[in-house]
Amino acid sequence: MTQAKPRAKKLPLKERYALLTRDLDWEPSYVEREKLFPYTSYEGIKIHDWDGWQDPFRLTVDAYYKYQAEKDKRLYAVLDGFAQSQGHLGLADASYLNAIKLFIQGVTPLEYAAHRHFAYLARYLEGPAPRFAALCQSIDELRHCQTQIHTISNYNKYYGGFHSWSKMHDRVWYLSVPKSLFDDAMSAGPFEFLISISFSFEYLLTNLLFVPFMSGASFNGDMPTMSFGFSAQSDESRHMTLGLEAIKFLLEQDEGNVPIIQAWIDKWFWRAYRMSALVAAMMDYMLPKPVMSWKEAFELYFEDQMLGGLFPDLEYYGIRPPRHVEDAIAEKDHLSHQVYKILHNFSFAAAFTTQTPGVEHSAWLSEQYPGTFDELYKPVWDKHARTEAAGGRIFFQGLPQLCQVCQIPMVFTEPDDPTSTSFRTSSFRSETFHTCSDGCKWIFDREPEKFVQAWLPVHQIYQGNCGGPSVPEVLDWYGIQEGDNGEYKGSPDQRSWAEWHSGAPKQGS
Amino acid sequence: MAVKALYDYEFPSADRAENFGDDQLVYVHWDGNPLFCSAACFRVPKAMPFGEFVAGVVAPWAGSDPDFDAAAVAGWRLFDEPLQPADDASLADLGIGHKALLHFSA
Amino acid sequence: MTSTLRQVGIDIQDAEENRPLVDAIRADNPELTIRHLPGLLKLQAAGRIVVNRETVEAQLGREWDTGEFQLAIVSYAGNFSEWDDDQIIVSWEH
Amino acid sequence: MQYELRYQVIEAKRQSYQNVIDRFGDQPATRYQEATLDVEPRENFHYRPTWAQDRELYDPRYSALRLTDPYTYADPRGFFYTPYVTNRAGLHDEFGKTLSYLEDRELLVTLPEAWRSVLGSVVIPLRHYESGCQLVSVTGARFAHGTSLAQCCTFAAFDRIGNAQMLSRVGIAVAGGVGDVLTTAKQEWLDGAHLQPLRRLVEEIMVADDWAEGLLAIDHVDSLLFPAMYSGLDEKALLGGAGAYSLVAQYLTTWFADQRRWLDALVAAWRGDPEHGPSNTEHLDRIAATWRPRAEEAVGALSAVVADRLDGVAA
Repeated sequence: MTQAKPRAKKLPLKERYALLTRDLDWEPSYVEREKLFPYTSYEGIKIHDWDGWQDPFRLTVDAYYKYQAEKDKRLYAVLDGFAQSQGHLGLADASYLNAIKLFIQGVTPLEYAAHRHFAYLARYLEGPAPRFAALCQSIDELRHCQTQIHTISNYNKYYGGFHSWSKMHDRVWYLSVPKSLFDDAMSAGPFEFLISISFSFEYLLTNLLFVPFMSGASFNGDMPTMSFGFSAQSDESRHMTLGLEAIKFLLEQDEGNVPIIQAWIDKWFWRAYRMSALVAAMMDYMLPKPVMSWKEAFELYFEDQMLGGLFPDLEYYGIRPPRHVEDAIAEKDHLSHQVYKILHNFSFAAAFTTQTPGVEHSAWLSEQYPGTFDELYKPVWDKHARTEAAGGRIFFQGLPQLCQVCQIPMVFTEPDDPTSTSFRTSSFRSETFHTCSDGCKWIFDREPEKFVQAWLPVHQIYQGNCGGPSVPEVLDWYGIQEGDNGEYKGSPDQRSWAEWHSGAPKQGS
Repeated sequence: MAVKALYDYEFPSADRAENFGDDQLVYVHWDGNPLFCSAACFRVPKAMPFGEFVAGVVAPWAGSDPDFDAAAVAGWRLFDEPLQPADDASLADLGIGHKALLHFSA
Repeated sequence: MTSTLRQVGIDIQDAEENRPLVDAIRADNPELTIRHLPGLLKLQAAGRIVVNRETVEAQLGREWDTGEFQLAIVSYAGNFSEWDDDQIIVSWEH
Repeated sequence: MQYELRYQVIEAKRQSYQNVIDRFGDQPATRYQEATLDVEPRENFHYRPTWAQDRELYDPRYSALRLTDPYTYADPRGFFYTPYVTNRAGLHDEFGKTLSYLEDRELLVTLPEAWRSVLGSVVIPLRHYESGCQLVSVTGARFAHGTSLAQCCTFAAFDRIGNAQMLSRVGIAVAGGVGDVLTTAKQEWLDGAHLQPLRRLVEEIMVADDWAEGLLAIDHVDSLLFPAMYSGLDEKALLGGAGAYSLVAQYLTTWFADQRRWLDALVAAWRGDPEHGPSNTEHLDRIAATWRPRAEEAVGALSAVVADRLDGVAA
């Protein structure tokens, strides 16, 4: 809050901020600058004036502590209240928690990875202003990781699938999708990391991924997740600003940076978009009370805000919309259905359960996807439903072919033919590599030396590196416990939920 | 284009053929069947006869579709090329190498 | 498309304590549209949205630091083209 | 009543995450434990870093100092993000109030000349030292092996920028609300003969390859500098009409006591490690032998100037 009594001399916010942050820096004279900042030249980016970096937020350390402590006070009050009142019983349905399982296994570790690698930027970027912004983001990301662990800790006590999220992120097949994306970004140089995570992930896609998801949490009675989500998003606004400032700064510094940045936008849009497919499946299939379809979120948050708003702004610098964006648009009617099919096929080997959409859910999907659901996807769900009505459950009795880049099973179809699976191959050092799309193939062909290293879970199982050759051995190595996996109906979570809500007489019984 | 790195960035492929000894990976895709989300990946001996591969490897997988009819399997393709496999020819003889993609319809 | 016509947006958490802030933004941006999503208010306007400290203070009945905006915001679309002691402006720049 | 209430409480199926249960048994865990243990990825990294040869993205080999299991080390303060920012919000709030009090009464502007000189040419320039320490600490935030260590480094890095800002705000207050004193202090940092040993030292530490060696080298400086410049000047300040300095310096003293807690525990863990203890001890001794004399020289040069300027001012 501002001072009640205005002082005679008060530095304006901008000037004061500069004195408290970037003025702390000095030009070293006892060691070579290249030795102090060894990583800022090999990517080919040229920076002529680090002082050209703008700091829109102007957050000093004391203000940071004050606001963040206040945010956390509010958040943990919600968590404590929810736990004390056994708030989990008020969820829309226990099946909702499958989305949260995927979240803690897939997203929470990414927050942690971001925490660690923004520390790398906070050390190695040459300008003091971006270094400080990166430092703030680094510690924020630790906050996000830890608030998520604490939020979900309460669910972990009563439901399966949450208990081994960290180990699972290192080992389980579907989690290599997000893990490999961050490993890709972290193993690149500092500028590519900045464009991949700060710009392509935080600015371009974070709204699409998190905001509708948090609204979904709210709608399904998950107040803790909504609270940490929105609370984290308020930090994300700062991170988005860092991403936007980073790209503008790099583009303004040197003409030669433009094609490099464009190629990174092309790569990282597709990489992040592919990973977001897991969120698409979550939004359309895992929320008992869906709040917004993937397609609608994609149109609102990506097509309207990014393609309609941001990219015309970047055109000024010579930047065009990401390569392959047309394919993403063409996929918006298909993505969630195809990806949930993977999860449904393979949930016997996952730390969550799946179920065939019921009548009401199908009706909602038909309404949201009038051009595609009834024709292409509903018939398959109907076939599953028929098998299940006869007491069966169809799983994929084997292991899937994975894309060498995004590591998602090769489910995606041709942009112009949704009945034909899209297969792309590349040859490198006389070895064949398979990719799921033009986007992933383009990424592979650009840096084959990198992507041949991919730790592809299916191939690792076949090499004998995942606990043993049989499914039970692999599941054990994954840390999956009895009942975490498979079909939701009849699962321990579902049975507990039914028992807890059976309305058994409590008084005088 | 090469990866930009501070040193000579060369690493062996994680799934190179030599890691699988006398075996290799083969992918099999059932064209036009949306029940299976993707092609399947199998580790099989290079010397395995094609007939045994179909009966012992492909059929048990495809059989999880209740409508699967082993007798109806036809239209084999290796990548995009038609393939007329003799049951006793080995995968290697048929030119089905490491990480080859086979298609069939049924 | 010209820059002034493109939509910018601010998403604010739907909470009692944020109401005066939303009222202030509404007062200073007559073209503003507000969409309710669970837990969230999605504020959108063509070209720019401005948040004035004085208007917020008038709504709140207390002093308000523009930094406090960070406690309310969930997300935004656009660019913070100004963030000083008195004003926050979200707009597209080019 | 009580019986009925208990009946309605649902029994937990497990008390904590599996990794915590594996370590301590199935019992309620602290938030620190759940937020810290086994969070850093351990295996199956996809690609090798383009910026470091022969290293994985997370790798114990980023330092010669090792722990067999990094989670045998726990921050004695129990800091994860929330208690950390809550604690520091308090520290900085108190500091801000103190500073406002001093500014409102112009108690820093009216310091005795000798003290103004000490602040302007010795103490305020240390904001640059703090900034250098931040770079060193944040290297550990990236490269330390194990979340238990890395998060301490993260907090330390943020602390150092906080210290730098506290010193800067004192500098602004001494100048009566403008940046003049900061400008001259920076000149001293760059050119003042008495500050060059320290600046050279911190620059050399900033380029240390081993993050832990950098952190410990800084600690050798800190453990001389903080007593000499903050707590150590307290009595002189109070007697010499510079109570205002004592009031602001106490916050740096408080911080340093806090910093000692996690770092001393970490050094003890390194020395006592069942597998790496002997080799760690060797490295720790080598680090001390390398940097301690340099630290003594650098801090000695500052103490000499302080003594000279304050000679005759205080009793």
